[in-house]
Amino acid sequence: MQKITRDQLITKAVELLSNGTVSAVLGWQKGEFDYDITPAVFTTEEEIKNNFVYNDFCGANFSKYLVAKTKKLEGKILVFLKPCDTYSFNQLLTEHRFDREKVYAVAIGCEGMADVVKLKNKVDGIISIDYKDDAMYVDTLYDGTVKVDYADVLAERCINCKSKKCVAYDELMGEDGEVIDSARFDEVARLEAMTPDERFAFWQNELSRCIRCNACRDACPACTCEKCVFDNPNSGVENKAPANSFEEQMFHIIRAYHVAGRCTDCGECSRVCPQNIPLHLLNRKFIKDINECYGEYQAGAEVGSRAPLVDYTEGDLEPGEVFERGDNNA
Amino acid sequence: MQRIGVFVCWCGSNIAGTVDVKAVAEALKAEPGVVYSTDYQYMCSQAGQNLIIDAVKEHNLTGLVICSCSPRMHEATFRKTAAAAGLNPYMVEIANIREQCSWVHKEMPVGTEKAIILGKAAVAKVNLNTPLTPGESPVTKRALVIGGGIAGIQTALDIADAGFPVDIVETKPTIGGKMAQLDKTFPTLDCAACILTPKMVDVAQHEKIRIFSYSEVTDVKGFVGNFDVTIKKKARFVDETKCTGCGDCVDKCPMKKNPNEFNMGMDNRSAIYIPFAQAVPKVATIDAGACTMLKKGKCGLCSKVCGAGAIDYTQKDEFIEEKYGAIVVATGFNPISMDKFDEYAYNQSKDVITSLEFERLTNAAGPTQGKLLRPSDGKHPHKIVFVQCVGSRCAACAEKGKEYCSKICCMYTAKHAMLTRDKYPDTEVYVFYIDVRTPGKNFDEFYRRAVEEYGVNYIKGMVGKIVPEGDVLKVQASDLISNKQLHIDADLVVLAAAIEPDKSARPLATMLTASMDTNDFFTEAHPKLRPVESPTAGVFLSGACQGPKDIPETVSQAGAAASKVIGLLCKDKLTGNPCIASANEMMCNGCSSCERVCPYGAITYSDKEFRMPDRTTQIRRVASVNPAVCQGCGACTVACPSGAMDLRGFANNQIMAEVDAICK
Amino acid sequence: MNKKNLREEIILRSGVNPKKCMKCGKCSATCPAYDEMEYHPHQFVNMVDTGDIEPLLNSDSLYKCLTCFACVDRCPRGVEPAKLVEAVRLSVIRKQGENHLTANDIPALLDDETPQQLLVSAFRKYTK
Amino acid sequence: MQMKEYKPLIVAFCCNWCSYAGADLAGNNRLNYPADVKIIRVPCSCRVNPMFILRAFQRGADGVILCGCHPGDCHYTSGNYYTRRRMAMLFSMLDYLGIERERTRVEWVSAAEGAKFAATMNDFVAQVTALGENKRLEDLRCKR
Repeated sequence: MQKITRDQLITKAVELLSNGTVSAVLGWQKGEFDYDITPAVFTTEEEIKNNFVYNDFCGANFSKYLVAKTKKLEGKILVFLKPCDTYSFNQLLTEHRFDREKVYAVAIGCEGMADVVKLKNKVDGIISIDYKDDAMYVDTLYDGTVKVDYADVLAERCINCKSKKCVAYDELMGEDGEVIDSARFDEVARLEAMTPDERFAFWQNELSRCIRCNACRDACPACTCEKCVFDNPNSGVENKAPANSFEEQMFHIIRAYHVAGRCTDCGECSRVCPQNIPLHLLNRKFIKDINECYGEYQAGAEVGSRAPLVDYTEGDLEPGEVFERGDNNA
Repeated sequence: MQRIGVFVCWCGSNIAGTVDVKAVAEALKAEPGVVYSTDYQYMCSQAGQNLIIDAVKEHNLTGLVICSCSPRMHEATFRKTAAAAGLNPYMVEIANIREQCSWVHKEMPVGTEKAIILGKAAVAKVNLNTPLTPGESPVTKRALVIGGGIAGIQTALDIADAGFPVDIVETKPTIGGKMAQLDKTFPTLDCAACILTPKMVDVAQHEKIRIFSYSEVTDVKGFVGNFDVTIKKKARFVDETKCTGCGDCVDKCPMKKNPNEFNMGMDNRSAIYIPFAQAVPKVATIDAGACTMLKKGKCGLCSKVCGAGAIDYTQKDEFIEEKYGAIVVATGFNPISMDKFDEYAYNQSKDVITSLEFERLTNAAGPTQGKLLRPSDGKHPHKIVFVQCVGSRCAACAEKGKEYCSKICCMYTAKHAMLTRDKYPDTEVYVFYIDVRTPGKNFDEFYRRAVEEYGVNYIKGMVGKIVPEGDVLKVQASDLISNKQLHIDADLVVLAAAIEPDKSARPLATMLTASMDTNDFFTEAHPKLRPVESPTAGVFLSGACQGPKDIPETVSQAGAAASKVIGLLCKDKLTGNPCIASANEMMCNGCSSCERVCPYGAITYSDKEFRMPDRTTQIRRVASVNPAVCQGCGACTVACPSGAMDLRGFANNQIMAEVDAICK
Repeated sequence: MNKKNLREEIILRSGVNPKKCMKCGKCSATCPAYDEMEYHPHQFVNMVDTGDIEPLLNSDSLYKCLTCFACVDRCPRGVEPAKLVEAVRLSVIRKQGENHLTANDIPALLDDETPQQLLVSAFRKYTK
Repeated sequence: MQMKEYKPLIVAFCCNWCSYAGADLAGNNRLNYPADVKIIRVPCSCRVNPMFILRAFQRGADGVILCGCHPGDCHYTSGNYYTRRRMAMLFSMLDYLGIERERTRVEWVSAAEGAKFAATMNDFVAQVTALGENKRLEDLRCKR
């Protein structure tokens, strides 16, 4: 259950829109189903009042949308950012991906978002959801109303939330939190401790499900290239659809590598994956390696920081030594 | 589609001995784009080049693949050939089938198979080559010489005589280097000072030469023709422009007990000092670690006696920034430390000395005014043992000695032995040697004279240990020819210590991005054909910083380096390497990743307006590369997430094509 | 054992590469037992290298070497002559079936003070 | 039928200034190493995009080795420092996916180290030969 309510956000959006601070509002609207929330741009008070929604399924990270939207727009756009979104926001600013002057950012405290897959695993035939203080009450086709605890459907990325601190905003709604000493690397460490054969089997099982829908790339706030290498016939790795099994593999390695040092660990890739591949485990591996090899680094914690892969020290460890380090951990 | 010609060189039997060149030419005929393929004995010969030119004309070739020796050897040659045939020189690719194929593989089928694959990779690359035109950059017509020994002096004089301004940076208070410390020089026995000091005066008086003594280079930026160098002039607490070098301050200074570096610590100097009488610049320097005025604020005598008012206790290190077109490294050498050679008792007895100390002992300006006296008791030694190869040719322990031959020791030891016998015929002189190495004009004759005319005892064998006992040194050695172990009671032992590059060379090499070998000698661009150039363009090597050298060799290398520098400075513009990075603005995200990794600061960003497909305009921040500054490393191409940054001549798709051709 | 095999075996057993020798004679210069020896350290290296090992096998020099390792320490090329001397020595005293004593003879000769460890290492050294 | 002796396919990226020259020196000194090694010349080790390495594996390479100047000796001052980080991260990721870590290597070889170049290649070829064909990268997805 979110402490900030839909009504509060609508009031804020309408206020900023009507006093001319912003000319558009980036927000959420209902999709086909109650749990199926879609990002939308609102430009009138009426649209907002009719369609704007905010609930536990509003997990989408809006930072990325600013890249395209600020270019097209006259005036400012209002964006609502959850704490993890603020990191992406900063990272994009570091990379000069949008004009800060054209954005009015409102940071909102977050209680953690729900994972629709977890919910669907619990209940079938969801008609609508009522968000009460104690739990969500799901009206279903077959079993009547089912009570579901928020904790039981909390998304993985929110269970392992790295920070409830909002690192960028023009205005803050709700309470600012702290950076959390999370257990987000435990799963990576568990994989590292496996034998290579076990790891291989694990990833073979996961990646085999990939259908190359590109959702991970399209949702990722670090993937904002003007032209993606996978779409560029001159890049040498262009493949919009996989021609063979290996290219699948290439896609995920290259994508993870491209965002290494820039990924804020917002978890959008795993959220949007229709095949539920734990893609965040690839990104977290890079983050964990970077933290251990080159010192703690959180992309997006501040604007203008130097990403670890465009930096060096003379005493860096040798490529052959990353394994020894891993072995010690194991 | 390209029309590619493939030319397979036999290189006599160098390639044809292990690679079936005809089969290679035949196999490559089938590759896409290839319209002509042939083989020839020596492609690099005039006849071979003519063959290429004719083929280009006859078959309308647009690209060339030469299967031959390393591109490091003849890429430039074949690019010129292409230009002569009317092609863009960068439409040539070399498949290295000699150094990386025929010379490392023994069996014909293996070598042939690999040569074909290497050829295929080159063909795949040429298919994607585009004509490239080099950019131009201006040349700053001033040279920097780092090191003021005989190498630096000669280089500076030669460059300056050609009319270009030269700056010499020397860490010591005076130029002159090791040669200034020597007594006589082999094989003619000229007095070192008599031939060096006039040159030092020439340097001082040359209107084109500036001397930064007591200074060091702290930063080097830029590239050939355009180096930006920061020089630190260390505070010497004496105003160089006022000091007349009269020496009154030196006489009056009460702090007289400081080891005199110039005399290898065998006597003392005062805290304010002029290293030696002919020093250039002849200016006093205060040793800040020894001066009580600087340490405790008490004394100030030198300031009081200085008629010129040159003493300035408040002087600070000064940083000078200057632009240079070329840099010559002449950092020279030092004898290695004898601390690890316990067997020779260097640290136990004052009468075990190094050869450089011996030079000072026999030098008329040295601590004994040229009289050969034992450092311990000032008595005349009657039995002297010289030990050769101390620390040279020592492969057993890298911390102790050097694996290489120090080259100069055989000759100077012969000189020392001869001069000793000449001045003091009552002295017995023994030289223990492993080999006597005397290649050089009049060198062997010189050594033989020492033996035949002067009666020096040359003994084939090494000294095993030296034990000081009473006032003699018990020397135990082997005489391999007579198969005996010798025991000699010597009065003085002289160790021919190995030489090593100056310690300043390593950090300097890093600043210059010039490469070094494992012994910290600078690497030359080519060991035979480009011996005075560093692989880093615009950086030249002079003297012992490149390898052990005697004076005649050093001077000739100094002159050679100077002529290379003059050749560079004569040019008004340099044509750059066209294989540089460039950004595709349509794909650039403006993320600054490339800017952060560029070691040359060649990348800048600006906002540009773009017309979009939907007829709107967009302002985007995009990267651009300064072609005069970019050196073509390619760091930016990998840092770029979108692949907007690419490297001409080594483009993403070209390297991918090579990978594909090899992995096919 | 033929000449070549003996050379190989000594080189293998000692781990010494006599080709590294640059014939400077520092080993012999430093040797404290030089005057006692018929063949001196530098000669050992050279004779093993040339395969002229027979005279060494029959020479007392083998037992005059103190194994003080001065030559090993001082050799500028890391040849380690003392190890070579030891290897030649072993090829004399370690001949199969030519033990001076059999194991059964030992108990009678023991005195109570002899450390066990010495016996074990003696067996290790003198039998094959 | 006789089994054909397994010969691995090794792609070696060598920087122009040090390692490529080191490879040339190995040739000058006639120091043998297996013909399985095919060298691609790049201006600097930092020119090597991880995509090139993946591409080589994709096209059937059994091992990829990247050679550059020793850290601190880069012709371009800092190129190999970036290489060092990039490859450390890439190799760690490949290992994380269960791909044999012995198939990739970075080695610093100077222009003076012809012997080291040959020795490195001999060692790397032996190491990759022992692993056999590169199957894992190909197979990672396809077993259901």
